[in-house]
Amino acid sequence: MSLLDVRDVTIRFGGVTALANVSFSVEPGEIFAIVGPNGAGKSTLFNLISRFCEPEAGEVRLDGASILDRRPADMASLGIARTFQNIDLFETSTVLQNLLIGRHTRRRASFASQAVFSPAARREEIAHREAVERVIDFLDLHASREQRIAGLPYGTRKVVEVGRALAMEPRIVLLDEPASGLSTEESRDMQFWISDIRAELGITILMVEHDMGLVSAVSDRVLVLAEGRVIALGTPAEVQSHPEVLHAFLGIDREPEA
Amino acid sequence: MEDLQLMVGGLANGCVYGLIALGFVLIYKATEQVNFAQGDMMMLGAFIAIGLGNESHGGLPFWLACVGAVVIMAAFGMAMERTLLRPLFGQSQIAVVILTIAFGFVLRFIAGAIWGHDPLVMDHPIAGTHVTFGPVVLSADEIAVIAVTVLLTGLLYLFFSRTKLGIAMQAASQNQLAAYYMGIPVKRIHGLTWMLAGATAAAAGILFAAKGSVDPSAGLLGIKAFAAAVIGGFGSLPGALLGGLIIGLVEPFAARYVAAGYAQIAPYAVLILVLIFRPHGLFAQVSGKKL
Amino acid sequence: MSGALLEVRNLESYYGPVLAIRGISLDVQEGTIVTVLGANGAGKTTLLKTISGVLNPEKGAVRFAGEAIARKEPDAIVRRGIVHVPEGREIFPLLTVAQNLEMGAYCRADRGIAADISRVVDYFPILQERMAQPAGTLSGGQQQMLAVARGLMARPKLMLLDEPSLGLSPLLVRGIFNVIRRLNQERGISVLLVEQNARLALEVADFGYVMETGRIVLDGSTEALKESRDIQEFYLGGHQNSARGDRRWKRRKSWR
Amino acid sequence: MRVSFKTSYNHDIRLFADGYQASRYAALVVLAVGLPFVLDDFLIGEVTGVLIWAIAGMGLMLLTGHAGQVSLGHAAFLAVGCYAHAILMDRFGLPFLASFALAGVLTGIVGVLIAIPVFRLHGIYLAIATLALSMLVEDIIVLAEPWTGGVIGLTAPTITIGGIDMDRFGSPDRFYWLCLAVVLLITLGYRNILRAPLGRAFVAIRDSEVSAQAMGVRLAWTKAAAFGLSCLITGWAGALLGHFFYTFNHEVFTVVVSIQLLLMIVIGGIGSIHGAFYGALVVGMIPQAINIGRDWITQVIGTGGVAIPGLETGVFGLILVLFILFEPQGVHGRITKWRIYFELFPFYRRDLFRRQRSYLKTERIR
Repeated sequence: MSLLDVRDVTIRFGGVTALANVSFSVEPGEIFAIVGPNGAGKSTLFNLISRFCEPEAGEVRLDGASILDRRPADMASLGIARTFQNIDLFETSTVLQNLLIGRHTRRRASFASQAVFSPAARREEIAHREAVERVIDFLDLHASREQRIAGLPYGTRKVVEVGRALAMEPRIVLLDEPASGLSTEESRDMQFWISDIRAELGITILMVEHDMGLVSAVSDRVLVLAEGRVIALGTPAEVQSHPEVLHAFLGIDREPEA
Repeated sequence: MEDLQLMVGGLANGCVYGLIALGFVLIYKATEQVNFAQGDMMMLGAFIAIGLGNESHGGLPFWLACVGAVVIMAAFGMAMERTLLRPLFGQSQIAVVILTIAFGFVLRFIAGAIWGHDPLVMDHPIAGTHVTFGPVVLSADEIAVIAVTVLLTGLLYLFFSRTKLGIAMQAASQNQLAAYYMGIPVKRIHGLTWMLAGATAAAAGILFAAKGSVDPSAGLLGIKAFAAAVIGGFGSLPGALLGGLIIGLVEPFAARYVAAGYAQIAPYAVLILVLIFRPHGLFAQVSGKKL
Repeated sequence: MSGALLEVRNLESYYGPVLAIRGISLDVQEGTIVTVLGANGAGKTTLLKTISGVLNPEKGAVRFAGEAIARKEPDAIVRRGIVHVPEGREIFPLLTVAQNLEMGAYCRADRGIAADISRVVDYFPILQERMAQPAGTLSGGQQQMLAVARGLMARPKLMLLDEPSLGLSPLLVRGIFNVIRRLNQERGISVLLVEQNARLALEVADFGYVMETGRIVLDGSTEALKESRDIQEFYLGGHQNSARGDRRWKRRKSWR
Repeated sequence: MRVSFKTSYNHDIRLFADGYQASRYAALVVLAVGLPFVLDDFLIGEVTGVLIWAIAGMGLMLLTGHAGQVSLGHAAFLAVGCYAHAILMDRFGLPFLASFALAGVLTGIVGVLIAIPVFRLHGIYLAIATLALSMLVEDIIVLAEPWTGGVIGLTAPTITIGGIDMDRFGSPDRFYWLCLAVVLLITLGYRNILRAPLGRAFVAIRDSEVSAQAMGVRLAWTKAAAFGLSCLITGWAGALLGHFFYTFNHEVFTVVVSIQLLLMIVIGGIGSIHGAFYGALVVGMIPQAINIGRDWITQVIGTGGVAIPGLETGVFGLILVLFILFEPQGVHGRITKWRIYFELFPFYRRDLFRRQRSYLKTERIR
């Protein structure tokens, strides 16, 4: 059974059709990329899966069970974490506190035991710290651990956002343009982290990304969207030779010269 | 027929609320600041008109006194922006809220020190004249209030939606940084906005004074007008007028059909109801964030 | 006096409490495209913001066409002919696309505004369909296009472009760089370009500077820069193969 | 400057950063406990008032400063706590401690009930809804005369705990200690919440509701918790306030009080527990300062008693205006700057606290 199954989804905003009859499924342990021109509906698809918007028709299943009746806050406990295209961190908090929020669904201490900060609450806090520290270690965020988000450079924020999603220990992580705005060096780091997230943490990855270099390097399968429709689905090599993809996404109308 | 009469009175009252609310919305739409002193500015405008025009005070001709009050309040609004708001440029909304609340206290004190705490009545040429429409008797000041309010709302609405300056004002409130990048002089626009708000407050004050008496605590009417602006959907000019009218109508009818004590609380009950069912008011100006 | 269109001399500027640029001097000659390369956090955005007056410099001078413009209000600087297209989709979300474009021409009083709107929309056809929509409802990439298009509406002498390709698909990235080149060639607009996509930036620009932690560490014509081994390694991804080993080395144990 | 090296995770979690900090607060508590031996009854009364306002300030600080939900109507919850406590003791004959605890809990429940319908409101809309609530409660107190005594009001019952009289006027020292104990307990609980998941969830919804949801923070639940806790604390402040005033009616809990509470936390420094205390201190002292100033003016001018109506609120407003213009970070911000100045002494740079130009974006996009 597929881990995540999107069936015949249609979404409209006002008069504009954002997604039309989109279907695909993601297998456990896969790195699944979604590419396409701007405004093709990629982010809408993410917002649908993380339940920030409602479909007009269609079905989204996680492990065979529909998630359409769930609210955004439920998705974390179902094991779906995400990052945002525009980076949406808790600006006034430190990196550490941001990652700790990622542990929110794993909290156990009761209201009262938090208020008196019982030994159990303390033990739990320390356990959360350890988990977060593993993420910090994984993403090499030591240098900015105690810094507030507001003063961090763009590249670091991008990594912190991935870290916040990983701190949740999710089953699937949705990465919305993880490498956009990163320098060549940073985006290479991101590329390795993405493959490590799967290899070392065993997390399935669904990502939207424009950088075809990165997409071909890490992903198993690629879904190409244009104007809300699926125009191709296959391995990176397959979709990159698809004529419609060449035209709509890469802007190449004839066979590439080389 | 009594209901109809109540309605007309309520509408006229509602127009004054609407005009004060218009001032709130004006400032919010153009600067994203919330001016809690708008009611007190209205009160000040009323006193200035009385101070200039009444026989016992300045003794100027009525129309001159009105124009004078509008001009003085416009200058006052601009001065307020320059001295109080500009230092807070870029600070959070809440700082401005607190500042204007506190400044309202100061204005009430100043007005009390100058004009005293006893209610004053404005002399005006149409005082006491009536027009009869069948069974309904309209006083001329009520008609004037309604006409001026509708006219002002319409003009401001056109100003914001049609003129380049109006659109620039909206742009400046939505994204100050981007407005600067486009060469919009954000600070000057803030000054202009407060000037407009001052003038609107003066107009509201004159109309308020035309209908009854004024004392320094009249500024507290601002809170009710605030409720009106929120009911209408903060940021919408026609909404402000509509909200004002709703509150103006709810008050007399609650007093008549529920109990006298309830006239005070009815507007707030309506406000809370509206907010529960339409969290951003009747003409919502809030939209979803792009993820 | 070098007589350049834009002269930045010994500029220092803070970003929050951090001294983000520490003594930068650079020139943009009239009619050229100049690019500034550098990692995230090197201070490139702070540099552009200081030039456009959104941030006040701590020290140093900025001259535009011979006139000192440092510490002027941003709107005064725009009226002199510098327009800054910021990174991060700074649009007016509740105004329509058309109104956004009109606001781009705020400082202009000529009659060519309507014609210019249709011209910039020509560059970005997708905006055409969305003219009456509030800009906040556009997708991220479309907002980016709108921001660039709006910048063009000011008919600037000098454009400061901050990451114009951020979040755009390869097709549009190429499109936007074509637009930049056309503007430069057809209308003689000078451009100061900050861009992570170093390959494209070096392709379109005439001259380049490399910034690291707030200082300029390298400059030269783009031909010369492309030849530089450092540039190839760090900005053009020249040593892809050894990168994995590099990174393993970078990951050290924490204090724990 | 002292640098503390962290050697365990516990280090970040514990209450005080180091022994020095812990000893400073211990000294403060010792000083506070010893105060009645130094001050006369009148001054102790004043300090007690400051403590009670500090409790109310903490209540609002939790909601506004940490969870980011602006309330302009917290006087309503003061009223609920105050009346509930008085009614529980008088009508139901509950002993002080039981009634006090229950009054807080009741207020908290009212807070949660209010939070449920208004949880979708943001910023200015929420502020106005709560302002309206405050006005409604004021009128409801008058209308509910059989329980609340209407415009005449109620008289606070006397406090005895374990046979010891603790009344405000009978034994101001003991009433002071009672209030101090409540303050300490609440402060401790507040600090604990802030370092636990709930406190982080509050800050998360303040900074970004969308992200908070994506991290699994339930908005409605968290906001209700913030309202509930905030009202619990405010209700306790209200209960003590009843004893402090001895007699009270609806005029004690007007909208002006709501506004004053908000002013208090802004002056103190929003987003910190310290701020609630500084704010209470400043707001508590202003009327005294105005009185002293008036006496002084009377002496200088030599006229018999200057009685200018509205002077107090006018001057109060003026002080606030000046505060916000010149000290927008509040007292807490100013004190932090001074402290860092001394700790870094020769190396202090002005630009550590420079105010760069900043720019706002619309809050109409959520």
